[in-house]
Amino acid sequence: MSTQQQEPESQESPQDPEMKGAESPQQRRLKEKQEGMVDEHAEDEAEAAGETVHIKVFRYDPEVADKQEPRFDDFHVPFEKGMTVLDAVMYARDEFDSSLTFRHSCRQAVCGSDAFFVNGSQMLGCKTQLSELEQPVRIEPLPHQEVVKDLVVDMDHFYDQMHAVEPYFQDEDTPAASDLEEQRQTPENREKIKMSSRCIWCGACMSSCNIAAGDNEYLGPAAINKAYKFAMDDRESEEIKEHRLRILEQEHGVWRCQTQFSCTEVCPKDIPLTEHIQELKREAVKKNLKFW
Amino acid sequence: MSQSYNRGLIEDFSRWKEFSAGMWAWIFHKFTGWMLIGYLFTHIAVLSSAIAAADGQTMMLAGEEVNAYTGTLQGLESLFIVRVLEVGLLAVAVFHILNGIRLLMVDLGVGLTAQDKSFYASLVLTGIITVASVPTFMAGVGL
Amino acid sequence: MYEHDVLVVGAGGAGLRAAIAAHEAGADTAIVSKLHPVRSHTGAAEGGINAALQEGDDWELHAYDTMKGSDYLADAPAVETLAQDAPEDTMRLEHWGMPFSREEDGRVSQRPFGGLSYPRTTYAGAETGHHLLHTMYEQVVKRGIQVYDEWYVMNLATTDEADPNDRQCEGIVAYDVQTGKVEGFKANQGVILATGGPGQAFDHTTNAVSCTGDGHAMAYRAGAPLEDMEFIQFHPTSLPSTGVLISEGVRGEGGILYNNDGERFMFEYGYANNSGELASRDVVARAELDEVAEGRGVEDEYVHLDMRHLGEDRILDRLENILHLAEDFEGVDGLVEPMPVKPGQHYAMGGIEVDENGQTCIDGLYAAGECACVSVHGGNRLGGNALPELIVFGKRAGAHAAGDDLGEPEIRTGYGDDVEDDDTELPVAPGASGLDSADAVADGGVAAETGALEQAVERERARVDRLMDKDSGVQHAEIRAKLQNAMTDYVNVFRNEEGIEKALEIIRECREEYQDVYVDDPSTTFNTDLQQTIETRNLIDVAETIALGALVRNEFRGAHWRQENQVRDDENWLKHTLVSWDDGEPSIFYRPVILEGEEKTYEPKVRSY
Amino acid sequence: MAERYSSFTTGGTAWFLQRVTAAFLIVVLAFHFFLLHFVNHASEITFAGTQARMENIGYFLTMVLFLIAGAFHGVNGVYNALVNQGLSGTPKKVVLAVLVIAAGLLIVQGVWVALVMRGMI
Repeated sequence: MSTQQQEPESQESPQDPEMKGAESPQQRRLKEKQEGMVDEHAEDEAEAAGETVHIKVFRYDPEVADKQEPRFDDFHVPFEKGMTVLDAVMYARDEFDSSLTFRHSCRQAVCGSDAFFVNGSQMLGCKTQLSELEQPVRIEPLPHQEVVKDLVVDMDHFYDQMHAVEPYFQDEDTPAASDLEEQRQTPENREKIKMSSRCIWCGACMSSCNIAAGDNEYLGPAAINKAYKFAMDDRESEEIKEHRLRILEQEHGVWRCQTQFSCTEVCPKDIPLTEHIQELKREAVKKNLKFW
Repeated sequence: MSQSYNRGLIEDFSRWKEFSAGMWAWIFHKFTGWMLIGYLFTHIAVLSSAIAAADGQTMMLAGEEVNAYTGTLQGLESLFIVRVLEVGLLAVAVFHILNGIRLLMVDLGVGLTAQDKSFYASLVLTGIITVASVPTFMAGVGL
Repeated sequence: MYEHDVLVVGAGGAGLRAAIAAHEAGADTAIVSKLHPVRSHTGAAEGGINAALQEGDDWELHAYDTMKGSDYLADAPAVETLAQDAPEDTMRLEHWGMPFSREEDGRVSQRPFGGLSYPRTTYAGAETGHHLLHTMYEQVVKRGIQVYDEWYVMNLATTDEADPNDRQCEGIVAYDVQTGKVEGFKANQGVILATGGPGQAFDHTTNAVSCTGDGHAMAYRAGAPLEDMEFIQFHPTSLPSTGVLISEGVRGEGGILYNNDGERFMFEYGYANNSGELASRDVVARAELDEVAEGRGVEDEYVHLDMRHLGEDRILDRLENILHLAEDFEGVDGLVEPMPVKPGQHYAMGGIEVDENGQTCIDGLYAAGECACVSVHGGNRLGGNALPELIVFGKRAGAHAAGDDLGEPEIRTGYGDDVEDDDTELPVAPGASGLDSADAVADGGVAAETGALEQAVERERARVDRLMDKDSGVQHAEIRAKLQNAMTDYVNVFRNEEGIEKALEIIRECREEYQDVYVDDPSTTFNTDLQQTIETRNLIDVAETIALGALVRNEFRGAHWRQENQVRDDENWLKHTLVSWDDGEPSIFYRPVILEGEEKTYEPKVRSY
Repeated sequence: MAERYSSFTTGGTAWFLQRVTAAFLIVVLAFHFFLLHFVNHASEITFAGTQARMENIGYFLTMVLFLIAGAFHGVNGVYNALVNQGLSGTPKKVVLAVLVIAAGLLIVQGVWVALVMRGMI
């Protein structure tokens, strides 16, 4: 792939008052608060600090002539304390190139939209501090998924795998109102599924998995973890648990996991994915041994 | 979707610098596994000289007439390169065993949080055992 | 052209619940959302779901608490419906597998929450919204309901009778973000808007980047009035740089707020001598801003929230999540230093005017969730009341749209004989700029009587073409930032006439600048530049209604504070503010609050805790 | 989704056997190495010595089991490695067949050699 370098873009903070609206939200907010009292204070400070972060962002667009051949663009973004990778790409988009494309929404690590490949590792842009990264910060779309444009990858396969494990309670759809007595669940059982239920479907694990990269049919860590959540939930019956294990013990199910731990390492929600997969392997073996 | 860009599998291997412990362990385990199964086939092939030996076939080794089996094995063993390969085989097997023990622990859900440390431990132990075995393996080979 | 019986726009809590209900009522249902469902902002909700589940608790107490919390601006029939339906709907979530936190005996846990007379907030850790969203998405997958994800709904296809009450919604026009094609979606029975909050109208918000009030703006332009838009809840503890929410739990556990001089200002300056940091959200938010205005803010922007004295063990045990948030989003270690916090826009109590069945005054157009105003929150939403609203009214809207009989609503919608007109003098004429309702880029009106959908599709295609063809002018980011700043500067926690008028003038400027907006990215593949440009237009419309409501309501009620009249004025203001688009010339009118419940009338009392 | 169910295999059994053989191989391989490099040096191995060891029925059976376990463990490992790389369809079936035949031949040859060593053939 080509890594054609572009001239670094201007990193000057806009001084023109009309451009005020286009500064980074953070910088702008700081500045606003100075207004009326010490108007120049913030600007002085920002300039005195004078730090910028150098980011290299993967660019690709199948339709735009000079982006058809993938390349990296360089941006120099003014640094603020607490700035994240997502803040930096948002700044680059709002200030330098509005065609810079990436998914993002909640900015607080629950929507799972902005998993990127940053300096060689899968992470959420919104919860990764720039100060912890080596510069220049290389930001790429998730590996092992096709790139739609810039940092946007095709998530369809990931969703297909998530859906493949029948990720829902199998009980009656809608019990009558009178039957809505709550199902009991011990706090211990709830604790057991707690970590698995934190998945935000960001796809970082699947992207980091060597096996999922090679074997397209492998369910992948996220989907298996989703199945774990249901299989371990005592509210579902034994028969349903067996049904779930049958889905998981196919050739491209849990057995494909080679315990490389890369999923566990990149998971932004700290879900012990490998541990869950291993536990399901043992459950499946135990179930099969029963018939011997 | 109109079009998209598939970066292919090649990126997987061009990123080796970014691999973590578990990934290296997997690669080494697979690599050593391939070598061991390869060796197993060779080993049986060499031992098959026993069939010839039982038939009474003989060969010349260091000016003496010996049976085919003894001759083949001792002949090979007298080669320096075979001894070196044997040390390599030992290293490969020891790593495969130690990492295999590590993987069995992982399968049993034991010490998952120390999986990277146990990989490094396997590497170090393999090194120590291999070095310690060199004198035994090299004993009596004609240089 | 796609065709379904019921179309749900938005796939957060309300949208998913509506889709499930419509599907169960037998309608061919589809969800159209600009995000994949699990990305919706419902997932960020932390607190819980209020529902009177236990012996000793009663839906009537829940209704009473909610009316009181709303500062008597909620409609009793809506509030009573919420309180009555919440237990059953919460239990249904439990049956769908939602991982609620549990008691030792295996029952669902409930905890006390601000403004509640009984511990009735069910929760799932500090991630209730996440679990609610995922549990309902699972049910959508189970039922095989069609989801068009990453389709951005641009406009509604509505007939254009003179009176909005006679209009009919025929469908929607959506833009496939991945391919850039604009397509019509015909809805045989109804369109349900569940597009969430308008938080991005403000510069500093806890809301997601996608909370751009698209549903508000589309319904508004189609003729459905927006109700009580001036009531915006500001959360006192959000991180200054990102707006990420720091849960009330920190103060609940004993966290202390300090100003730059190290003073515990809630007591030091008498903002709340009894409850201190635990006073209600609006009180604390106002106190923080007062401190900053008095020059006692840290870096003249924020105050400090300190929890170090709680000790590492307790923090790790109960507030571990907060440590991660402060570290990840602000680079601050809450164990060794205080965390910076300031008020941030959090929730919009108002929204599209609907009745208890979720229906707007336009036939076939429904709204549910934060984008709708039934109204159950009135002047101030109680913590833990947003999630039950999603499931209760999401379900009702879905069922009603699919043809279920839910009975005659008591709440009236649209302009009618029960409303009172407003005669406030406005500083600038609000509404469409360069009035030409056929002008696709400017302000789209509604379509002709027949073939509304086809016409709407053509109009939106022309709008996209025009935005894409233009290659110089203003970019949306500039306009959006200007708008957000104006709202945060002048329509924030503290409001006065002069400021709001200033805001209206700036909004007017934004509208005019928007005439010159262009999209720089020429691609039809995943063109977020184009999408955000269209969203910005919606934000302008929504911001304007917020400012208009804030301008006319000259009293202090719930979250709305006015310098000129700092008391609750029940004499004149026990009424909802409604703003309707009227083909580009907004008009403001009022409808009385319904305080009469099924069996009792909720008499306004002083709101004190 | 449905097509997934049709591809049920004994993945679990193979996985389990891979672990069982692994545990067995660890012990026997260590013994084998020790015996033939430290107790008896490889360079001093003679046909007579081998025959003598093979006379012991326990040793003989252990070695046969060792061979079978090793062949299974190795061939199954190779097959898994290929499936992990995305081997599927007809090539997968062919590879599986080839590997099974190879392993079969290896075991047959090995057992034959062992029987010869034991002097039974």
